[in-house]
Amino acid sequence: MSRKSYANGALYLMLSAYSLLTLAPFIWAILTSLKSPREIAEAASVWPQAPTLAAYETILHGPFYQWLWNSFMVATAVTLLNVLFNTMAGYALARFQFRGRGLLFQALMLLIMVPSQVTMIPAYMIVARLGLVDTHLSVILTSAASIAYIFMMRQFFVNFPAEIEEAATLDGSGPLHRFFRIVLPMAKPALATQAIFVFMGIWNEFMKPLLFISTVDNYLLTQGLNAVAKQYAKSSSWNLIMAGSIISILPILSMYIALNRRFLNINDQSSGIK
Amino acid sequence: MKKTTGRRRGMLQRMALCAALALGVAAMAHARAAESVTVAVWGSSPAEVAAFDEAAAAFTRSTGIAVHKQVIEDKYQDVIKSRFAANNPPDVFYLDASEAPVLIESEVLESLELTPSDQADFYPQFLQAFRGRDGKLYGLPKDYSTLALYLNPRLLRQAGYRPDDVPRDFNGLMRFAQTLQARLPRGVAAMIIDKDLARHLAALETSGQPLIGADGRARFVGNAAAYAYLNQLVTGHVLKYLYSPKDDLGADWPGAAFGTQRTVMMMEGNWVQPALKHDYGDVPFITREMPTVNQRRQTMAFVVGYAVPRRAKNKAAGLRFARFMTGSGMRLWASASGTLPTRRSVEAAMQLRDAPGLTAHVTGAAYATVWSRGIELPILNTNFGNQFQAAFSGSKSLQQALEKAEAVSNREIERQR
Amino acid sequence: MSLASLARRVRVPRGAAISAYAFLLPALLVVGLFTLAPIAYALFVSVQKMDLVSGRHTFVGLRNLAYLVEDDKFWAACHNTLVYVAVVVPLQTALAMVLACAINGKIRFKRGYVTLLFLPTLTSSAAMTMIFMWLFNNNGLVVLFLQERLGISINFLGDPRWALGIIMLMNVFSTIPHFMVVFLAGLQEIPASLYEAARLDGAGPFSRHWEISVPQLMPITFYVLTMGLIGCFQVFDQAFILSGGEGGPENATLTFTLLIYHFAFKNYNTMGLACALAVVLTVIIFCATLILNRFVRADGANR
Amino acid sequence: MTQVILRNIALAYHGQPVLNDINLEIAPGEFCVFIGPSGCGKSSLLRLIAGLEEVSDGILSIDGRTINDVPPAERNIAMVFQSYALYPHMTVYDNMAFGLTRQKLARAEIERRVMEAARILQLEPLLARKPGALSGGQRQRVAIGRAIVKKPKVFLFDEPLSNLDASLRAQTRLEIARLHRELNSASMIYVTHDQVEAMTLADKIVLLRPAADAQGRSNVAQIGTPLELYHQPANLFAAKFIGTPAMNFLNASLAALTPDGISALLQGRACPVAVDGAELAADAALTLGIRPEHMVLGQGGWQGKIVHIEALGEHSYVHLDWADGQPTLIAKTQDEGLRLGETVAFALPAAALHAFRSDGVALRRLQFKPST
Repeated sequence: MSRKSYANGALYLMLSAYSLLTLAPFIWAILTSLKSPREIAEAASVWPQAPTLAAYETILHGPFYQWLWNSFMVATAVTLLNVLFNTMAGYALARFQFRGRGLLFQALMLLIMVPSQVTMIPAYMIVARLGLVDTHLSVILTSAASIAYIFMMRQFFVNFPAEIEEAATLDGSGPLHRFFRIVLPMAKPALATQAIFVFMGIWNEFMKPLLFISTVDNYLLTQGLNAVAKQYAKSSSWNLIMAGSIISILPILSMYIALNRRFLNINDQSSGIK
Repeated sequence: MKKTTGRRRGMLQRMALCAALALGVAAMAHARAAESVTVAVWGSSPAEVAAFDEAAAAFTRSTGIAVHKQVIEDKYQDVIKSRFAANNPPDVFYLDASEAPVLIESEVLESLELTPSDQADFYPQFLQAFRGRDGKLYGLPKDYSTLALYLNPRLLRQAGYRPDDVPRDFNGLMRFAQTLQARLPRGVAAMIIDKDLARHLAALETSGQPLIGADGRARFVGNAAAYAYLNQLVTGHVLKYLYSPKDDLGADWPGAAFGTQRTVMMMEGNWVQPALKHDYGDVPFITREMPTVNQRRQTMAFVVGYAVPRRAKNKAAGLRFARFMTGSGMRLWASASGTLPTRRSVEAAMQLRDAPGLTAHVTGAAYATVWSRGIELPILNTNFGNQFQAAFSGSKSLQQALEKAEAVSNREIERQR
Repeated sequence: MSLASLARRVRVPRGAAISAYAFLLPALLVVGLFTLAPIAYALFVSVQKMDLVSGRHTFVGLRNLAYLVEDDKFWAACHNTLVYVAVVVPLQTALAMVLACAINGKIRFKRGYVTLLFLPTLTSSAAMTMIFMWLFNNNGLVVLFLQERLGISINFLGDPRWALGIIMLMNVFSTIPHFMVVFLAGLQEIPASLYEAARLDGAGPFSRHWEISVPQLMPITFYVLTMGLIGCFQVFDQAFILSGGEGGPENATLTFTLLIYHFAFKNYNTMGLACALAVVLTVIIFCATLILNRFVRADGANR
Repeated sequence: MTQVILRNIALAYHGQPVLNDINLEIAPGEFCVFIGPSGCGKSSLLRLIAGLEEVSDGILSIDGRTINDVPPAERNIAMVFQSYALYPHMTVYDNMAFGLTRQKLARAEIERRVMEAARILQLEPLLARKPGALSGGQRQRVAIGRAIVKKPKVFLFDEPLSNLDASLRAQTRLEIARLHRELNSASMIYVTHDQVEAMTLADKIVLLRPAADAQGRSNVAQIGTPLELYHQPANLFAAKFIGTPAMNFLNASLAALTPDGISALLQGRACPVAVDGAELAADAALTLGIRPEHMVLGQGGWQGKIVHIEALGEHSYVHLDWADGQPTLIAKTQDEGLRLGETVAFALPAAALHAFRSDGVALRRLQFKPST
């Protein structure tokens, strides 16, 4: 028993130590959000001497709920579109045999290698020409599909057991039926992973709302919180920034906890390390 | 029978109501489109937001033009440039004097003229900052900030000095800072220094020899007075009586270092006062004019104006808004927002010269150097900052840093033409 | 990339091409309009001398490239970025896989660990940057600790040699959870019977992962390495925040994308240079992924 | 020679009992088959012997050595999985050699063993291929090959044929039987739900029933040779399970004991049954059983109306309704002249009948052809 428990002990130790390490910034952010700007500047102690909810009060008033609703709507729309489009594209690239598939895949890969600093302005030009500026549609459409996650889904489908699908093909099920009835239900871990990352990506998106949206009521959450935090031009009030980041983390965290059961189906025959 | 007609009549009424409503909405939308102006502003403090809305309301009342405000809360310059690139600019927008030359050179701004009397009312160098190389005016300065010397009388007294002991000239101030540092507790700086060129350009050009030539090329080397000034800053850092707020005190902006009383002196703009009052109300401060360099009075002015894009959709409304806010509306804006007015008449009317804490800033306006120097400024600023930081943190000699800064800047300027 | 020669997975008749493109259509539409078109525009601009604001441009051909090669900032950015990629990509991939394999085993509080380990990705980069600045500034925790205990004083933020290191640390720290979750999802696809067969064959916990998890995860590892490469070659936020967008002490934290940003937004009339540099960066990343594909095959080891 | 002994083995998943009080001995070289309906724990028992499941209670030993806590690799056993569990990224050769490399054998020895197993299973041409490029049957043989090379004392098979099509299944069944003869020293434990495999392969059959049905008693329904289970099912469960189509059952009660068995009261008439009714109570309720193939049609004292005929070529199964309150009887016959709806006579030979007490336990049969 000793050799096994020793290995397990070391494993738990490593995991717990690393977890605490990753928890540190999060806790630190919470503590800072409870401090007054003065206390933050003095940086006397990590623990807030005079904890105050001033930062949260400043943030949680007025247009905050409007921003939260805007962000929630846009993020949900983008996530649904992304999960559907990316998974379909990834599936096609992994499982269908057609001329030019390799070329198309390499072309897509090439596109994500171009840095966004130069593509952001032309993208804005297109959005402006479509008359979508200052609408949520601009953010939704420009992020409705993402090559990174098409790529991820393709990689998941490459190793997908073909037997089940082949059996379905023999039963005469068409590609659509096969995709929705057989493939999707079995690809739950990958879908959950994608949904979380897409949602989080658009939720924390900074550049697109900044460029496309300019009326305060249409702001997305990150934009709004950033505006509140940078009220005094030269000094960024870190308590507001931290309070804002904590508040914007909560929705993603709750979604993550709900979904992480998916990509971690903790069943008995999950691979044992004993 | 009765019931059906009743229901039918109810339906008719509802249809009529809808029609009326639809008409009303259309009319209102139509009205809005008749005369409106889109103003792009950057994120600002609640006081400034309220002041802007108040002034905008006054504008609408007097002209009937509705004001639609676009707030760009971050990376303002980048977003404005993207708007221009996409040919979707606002009707009128905030323009920082240092960014003006680039937009003027791109010929995307509408030129606007002032009557001679108006021209005389503005500080001349503020107007000059918005003039193109063709001499035309492309922006109307709306407010400004200047640098001043901030002292913490309490810390001074604890170190056994009185505010009057602080020398007025730069060299004297440096020597004073050195002796003061010896008497200060550990972790408290005599003075904090910001390494940006934007803070020191005026001081570097007091010898009359420009640091940035008329042709926009860098002349960092071969300027003995400038070298002497910068060398004092470097030795101050090496001998640890001049601190960098970020690297040495971990303060993410100078105001925080002053507010937490970890420095006795600092050279800052008046923008620091609202934050000091708001977050560090109990910390006393006295403002003094910037120290003289080579016996010449010097300070930097950071000017912001209104500009109107040449291809704005409602250009006329934009121009009227700009003229209103820098004309009859300036008094309302300056007093409500707490910023310094660029018209001397408004300044006098508000007796700003003897307002507490602002005297040094306002008197400095007369001889201030505006932080704006042609389209080459971004290159000069980045390269100077990059190299001077190395000299300041001691990993390179000042002479080497200046030579490298000049060489790199000039090559990049050449390439830009 | 030699992806073109994919073995036949699903023996489906010619109709596949139609349904394949039907599946691909929505994504291709969005990508075409909002990614391909802007890139085409950027390609066009990369051979012009252009002022972003007014849109005025004149054809200069490859002179932009010539300027870039002469510019020592280009080489500084090149050096910084390559060092950055060489350190961060392998580190984050290895750590993410180790963590995923550790968590995927039969351990208690599994969901607790996964949630805890996921937090850095959720914490906004602003918060992360501030914490690192607070830890590593000259008056911060780490510096004081080093000075008092070991007597060495390092000016992390100011010293060119260290500044890049801080950004690397921050990047690895915040991207590991992202890739860990991807590996976790990948591990779920591996049938448990493989591990049982290996246990019967006498493979210990480490060799079980080395012999089964690693080979079976190859397509996912290819994804993580490729995205890691692209992410690190395009590193921008951390460098921008930590150095205030100036590229840090003596160009020590100047990266390609920061230089592109300067050309695109800061300087006058240099949008062409920004796009030219963007093209150069894309080619570099493409070559890197070509080399990567020699060692880690995109389609896994099962064929 | 290997002796596998299970004493009072119990296994529970999160408190739910799966196996309860299993006592079993597998003699060296014996081919033992675990059979039973799904959910009866037969695979769990196999995995328990393999070490993939932890014993909740009881002693598991091979050659007298208790191996409850011995890791799977050191139990000198080899297992063929239902899904084959071949390493998809390794070639056939590497798959078979993997176990041996773990045991740090010399390269030459590994190669010798792998080539020998490949010869036995005709895998030589496939050694360089990867599992993905093999057919179901070929993968099955590689899985067996992987087990053979380790020269284990005990082979474990977990429903190895269930993924194969019918013809391949028959062919592989013969190969496994041949393998067992060739490696006569190693004993084999084989799990299946297919009776044909059990009857054809097994030296000894262990019939299991779900722990829930066993109400706290051992879920081993019966242990015995194929013919013993066929001719002398120990209880109703065994009788119902063994034989396709299943045994017919008739509700009756004890009339009297007779010198060569008992006389049962069936629908009011006497029916002789050649079973030992010694300790039966007077007119105890009985369930009689007869296999369709033992029914005699066309003659005999009983009558039944034909309600369904299943013609299977050389024989057919006739379904008879013969008395209300009694289940339909199925009889196997070569006679092709029978028509639906006809009433036909049938006989219930005493020697062919089985009898079960009300608690399901079978009575000892006096005449049946004992397995040779």
